[in-house]
Amino acid sequence: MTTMNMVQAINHTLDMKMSADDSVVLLGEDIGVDGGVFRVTEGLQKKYGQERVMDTPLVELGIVGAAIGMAINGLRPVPEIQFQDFIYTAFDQIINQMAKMRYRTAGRLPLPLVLRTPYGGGVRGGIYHSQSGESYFVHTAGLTVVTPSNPYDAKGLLSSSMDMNDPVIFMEPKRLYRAAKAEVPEEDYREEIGKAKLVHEGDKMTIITYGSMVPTVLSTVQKNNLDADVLDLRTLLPIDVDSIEASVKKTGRVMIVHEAPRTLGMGAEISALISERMIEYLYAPIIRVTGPDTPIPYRLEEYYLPNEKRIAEAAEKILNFR
Amino acid sequence: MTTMNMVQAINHTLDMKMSADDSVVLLGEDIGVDGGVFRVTEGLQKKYGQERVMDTPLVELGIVGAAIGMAINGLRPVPEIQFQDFIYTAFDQIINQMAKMRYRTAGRLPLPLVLRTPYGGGVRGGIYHSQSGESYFVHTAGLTVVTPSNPYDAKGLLSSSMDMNDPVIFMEPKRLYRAAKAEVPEEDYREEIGKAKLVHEGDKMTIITYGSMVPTVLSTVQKNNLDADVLDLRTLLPIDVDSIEASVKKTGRVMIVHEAPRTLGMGAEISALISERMIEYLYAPIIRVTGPDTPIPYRLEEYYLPNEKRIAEAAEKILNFR
Amino acid sequence: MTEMVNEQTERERHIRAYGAMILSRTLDRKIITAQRQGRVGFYTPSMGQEAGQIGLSMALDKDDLLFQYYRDVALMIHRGVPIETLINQVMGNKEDLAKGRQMPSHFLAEEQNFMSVQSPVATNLPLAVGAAYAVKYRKEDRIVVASFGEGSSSTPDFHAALNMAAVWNLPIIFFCENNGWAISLPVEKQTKVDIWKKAEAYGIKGLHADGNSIDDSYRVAKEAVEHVRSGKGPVLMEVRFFRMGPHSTSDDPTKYQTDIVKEGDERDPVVINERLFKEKGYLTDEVIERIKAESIRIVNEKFDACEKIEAPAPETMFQDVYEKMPWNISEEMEEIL
Amino acid sequence: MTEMVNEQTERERHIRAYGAMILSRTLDRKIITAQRQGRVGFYTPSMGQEAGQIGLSMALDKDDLLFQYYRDVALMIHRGVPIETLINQVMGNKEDLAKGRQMPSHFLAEEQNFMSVQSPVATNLPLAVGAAYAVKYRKEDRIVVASFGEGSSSTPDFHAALNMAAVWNLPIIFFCENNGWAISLPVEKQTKVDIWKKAEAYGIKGLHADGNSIDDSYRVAKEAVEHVRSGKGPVLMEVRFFRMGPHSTSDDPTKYQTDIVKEGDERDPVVINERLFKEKGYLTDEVIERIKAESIRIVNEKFDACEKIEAPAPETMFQDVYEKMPWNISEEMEEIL
Ligand SMILES: Cc1ncc(C[n+]2csc(CCOP(=O)(O)OP(=O)(O)O)c2C)c(N)n1
Ligand SMILES: Cc1ncc(C[n+]2csc(CCOP(=O)(O)OP(=O)(O)O)c2C)c(N)n1
Ligand SMILES: [Mg+2]
Ligand SMILES: [Mg+2]
Repeated sequence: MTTMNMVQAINHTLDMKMSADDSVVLLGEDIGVDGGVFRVTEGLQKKYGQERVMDTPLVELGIVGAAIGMAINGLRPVPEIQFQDFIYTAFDQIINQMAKMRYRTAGRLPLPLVLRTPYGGGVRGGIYHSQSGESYFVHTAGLTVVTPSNPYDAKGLLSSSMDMNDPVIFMEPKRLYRAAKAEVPEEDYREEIGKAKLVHEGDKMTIITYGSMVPTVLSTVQKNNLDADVLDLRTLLPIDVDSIEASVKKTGRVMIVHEAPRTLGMGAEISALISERMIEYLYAPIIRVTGPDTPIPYRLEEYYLPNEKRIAEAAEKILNFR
Repeated sequence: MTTMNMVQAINHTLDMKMSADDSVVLLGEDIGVDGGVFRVTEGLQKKYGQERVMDTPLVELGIVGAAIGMAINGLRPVPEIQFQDFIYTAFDQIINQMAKMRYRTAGRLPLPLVLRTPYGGGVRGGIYHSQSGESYFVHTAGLTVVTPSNPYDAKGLLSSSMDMNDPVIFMEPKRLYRAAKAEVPEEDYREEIGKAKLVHEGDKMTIITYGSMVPTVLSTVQKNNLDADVLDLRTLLPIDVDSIEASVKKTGRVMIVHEAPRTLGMGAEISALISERMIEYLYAPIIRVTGPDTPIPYRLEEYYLPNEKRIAEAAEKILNFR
Repeated sequence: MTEMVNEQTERERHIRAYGAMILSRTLDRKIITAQRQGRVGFYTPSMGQEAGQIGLSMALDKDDLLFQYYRDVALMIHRGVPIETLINQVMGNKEDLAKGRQMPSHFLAEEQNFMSVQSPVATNLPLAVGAAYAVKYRKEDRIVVASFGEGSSSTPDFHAALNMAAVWNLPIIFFCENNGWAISLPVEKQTKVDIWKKAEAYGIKGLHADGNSIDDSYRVAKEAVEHVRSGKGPVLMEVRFFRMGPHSTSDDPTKYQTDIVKEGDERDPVVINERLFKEKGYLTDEVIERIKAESIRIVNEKFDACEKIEAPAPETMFQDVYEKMPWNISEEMEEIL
Repeated sequence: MTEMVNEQTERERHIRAYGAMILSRTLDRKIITAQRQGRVGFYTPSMGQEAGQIGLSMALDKDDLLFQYYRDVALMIHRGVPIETLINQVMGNKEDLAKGRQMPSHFLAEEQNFMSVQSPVATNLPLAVGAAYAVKYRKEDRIVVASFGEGSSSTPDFHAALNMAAVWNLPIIFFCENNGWAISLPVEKQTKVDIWKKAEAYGIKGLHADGNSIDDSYRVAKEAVEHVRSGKGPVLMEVRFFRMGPHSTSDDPTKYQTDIVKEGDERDPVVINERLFKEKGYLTDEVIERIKAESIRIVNEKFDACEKIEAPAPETMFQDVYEKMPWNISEEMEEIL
């Protein structure tokens, strides 16, 4: 066991995987000599060479497109998009090539590929360095979407993602990169893709969240002594509907918390799944505590991000609903 | 009054607007000499010249980006993307420039711009000529998303869209282009953006749909004598929550029908809005009848698209739920 | 003695090339007719582009990897893709390698090293770059080819791919099939510069050939292949010819195209290469007749056989989105079937 | 007499250019220091790029339209953007023209015809093309300028914009500020060809200048402007200079950059142009001292004043997403405030 933050845990996982398998290669902007703008790939180019850790020209669609071609031709690439906000310049490659290659070749050309990208606010990045675009990927059949909320899961989930023979969008909540430290085993382990984790147990309500919001939800629960299940989704696609079902049937009250804008954010799908399958178990409206339907402003960011106050107020509302 | 199909209604509306206002210009692939691959812009280049109806090189991001720059500099461009499936190559321009220009300039650079694009299945287009990508736009604050289901609305909604000082994604259900004819007044009229239309009235359930699915829902309702409100959303962002609320509070049973894949399709947001605001009025689960979470196959398309049978079955399920 | 063998080889090579051209043309004609009869849903003819494609194919090795585009039927046939593979794709029947999921013309033949065709044009180019990277990384001897139309040179993907391939000095040929039109847009309105000259912007080699001549295309393709295979980096090679058919069976070129090259025209590559091969003594009228008749027989026979193959089973629609079917797709399958 | 007036004009022009350079440099230095002190959140220094920007500015008219990028502080200052406008943006206070919504360095000054800076690099280029189209459409005499770094030449948007501008023969200058680095990537790994030479791939004029020399940049910019204004179509103009600061205040260039040009270095454009202007008699040590002292005084004063301005009111966060606030945003505003 070593104490690691999320940056270290991801770096360590990439390192392990690269040393075990020559076909693992990394590519992205500034990931080599510079070690990545968040230092996630620090030291890896030195260790594995420029052929396995490539500093690419400034072109996201090239990074993603080349990664797809590498995966078709026997490699297991791990492309990085420097900020998730810039992924849209590669969006067609993701939607029309990456997500559909297995389908359109009837399984003949699977893509073992993990696209890593930091996302979310909390670092004063303003409109273009703070976006949480998970909905765009979760709506896209053929992708698997994963986001860890702590260093331990980061390693376990990234390892599992890199084992897959399907493309994974691995979203790293940048505000947690250095925020939380945890014990991370040096040895190999896996966290299952598609499984949520119950990170707090309670009977009166279910709070469903993921990524950067998990610590905020947990601290709110603790400070307010909320008798709540807290589910950390960890995988956003496919959604772990069984874990949601188990908890909601127990509590009958649901809150969903995320940073991304409300309209068609993850909260929408989770809410819809619940009212499709277990509406008769609900005692209260399903409440979404989310970023508003605006871009993320620079100076007023703290008003944008869901915080303890908003979560606590929503909890009160749900608990008092009759 | 003239009888028109949707292609004719849109062509006629563009013609009216262009003759009234010199600042309206069209640009896109094959929209000029060829009149567009669906003939929507037929005759307009001849009438208004190559400077106002531009055949562009093959580059969607250039079409969209140039349209944004035209709108900044005093024109009212109406770019066309030949198939919505290809819009993702321009996605960054839409998400990061188009949707955010007013916000990031505090209203100093508004964008009067209507991006037209045919979407949806039913024409045997397979994976890349059938997509319904509305969710990607509806999740994006700053955009307005409109889709007509008949020639009359097509004119009224397109006219209103072209009056706006904000960017509109105007999605044209290609399978209805020539399917339905209707009486369309020659004179100017408007249909309000953000307002759904109650296209069938009933008391036992509310069916919410839009675009290409409206005729299918209506025929199902008629054939099965369903005692249902049918709401044609027409505007997908912002959603007309008042009309939804009025109907759902009356009926207590809800079905949402769309072609797009289920996960984070429009149905998710509508369902979430309902269970957030009026869950206590519901007698039954909110059911989504949608395309599945797969790409759209060529040969088996009829299994992909929601049809009368699936809608009728869902209706029965909802009505019989206790 | 060596000379005789070479002559013999030359002759055989040319007969094979001619045969592929005729087979491709015959298949094209058949599918276009079948489309008019409602037996096929859609098609993008290759006619007019056969010679350039075959010239390229002649210069390639079996192991080379191709990211072709939707008009590469002659290229595929010359490289040995069985025409059943092509017809089954067009039919979208259950023998189609991709289970009928794609529109006609979106071929796949990975046994012959042809990757899968997508619709958004030129987005195969960055993939080819990645595949070429893998080739170089493993120090293999193969090269990679990505083909596309001249209109596709305007796309983001063209620029991204050529620049990356250049910077990484990869074994790749970007093969531009300039047929003069992108649907209704003539190349003069697409860009102001010859496509092959755009190589200069990336610091790579640019070459061009008469795409109506099998020999010229072969000659230039051989130069390209040698350059690439010897580690000197990417080549952008342009072949020029005519789009003799409509853009697709949904297109009406009379709306915009004044000068249409019809079959039998002096600019038809079948006419041009046939004449030349006869002059050079590779072909006789008799052989030509036999090849043509045989092609028609084969195409008709295979077409009829493939047409009888039934559609893929409905449940296949839900497969292969992922390696393992997730719960949501299973539920949707149950609901729909 | 005319000669004297011209001499006088030349002198004034150079003093103004020098003044803008020093003011820009002073502001840069101030903001970098303030960032270290925690008074500013982020910044992308312009130092090293002043001379080339000012040379361009000198060649432009008041009415010309600019789609600048995040490092164009000297360009903005020379064109008359008040430094309060820049400082308020960096502060994101309520006087900021964009209400504090963007990260520092994402300037807007539409009164001086500067459009709004976005983060995704080069995505201003297609916008500039559209704006130039509108200029041509209305037969106006203005021209449009879009600026960007050399790294941004690899982007999709660069390719799209240059090709469309060329095909439409638009009045636009693509102004590439080549500072040798894209964060940690040196230009040699970005592309194998000089940026200005990429003009050839689009059939437009390519020009380059010594971006460390105000005079050379001005000379070449004038040529570019004349070309464009006379209807001869787009120009791609490259200026070369050094990125003297880090990429941004979050960046540590010692990790990758061995040869860093420090202030006072022989390659510092302030040193170079100061010496030259003194030699030519445009400037004296006294004037230089006065300009420097005055710049510091002004910058300090304005910085302090702007720093005192409060943040935008919380409700502003919800405004300007649309012309009219829709119900969902109103509800969210109520919920949050
Ligand atoms: C990104 C994208 N935009 C638009 C289309 C629609 N489209 C299909 S083919 C075509 C023209 C392609 O021209 P070219 O590259 O010259 O190839 P050709 O068809 O002439 O062989 C267009 C515009 C597309 N398939 N992909
Ligand atoms: C599309 C996109 N990808 C990545 C980034 C992150 N990024 C910001 S600046 C930069 C380098 C830009 O280099 P260059 O164009 O040379 O301009 P310079 O900063 O050197 O002036 C990068 C990679 C971005 N802003 N936009
Ligand atoms: Mg073509
Ligand atoms: Mg640079």
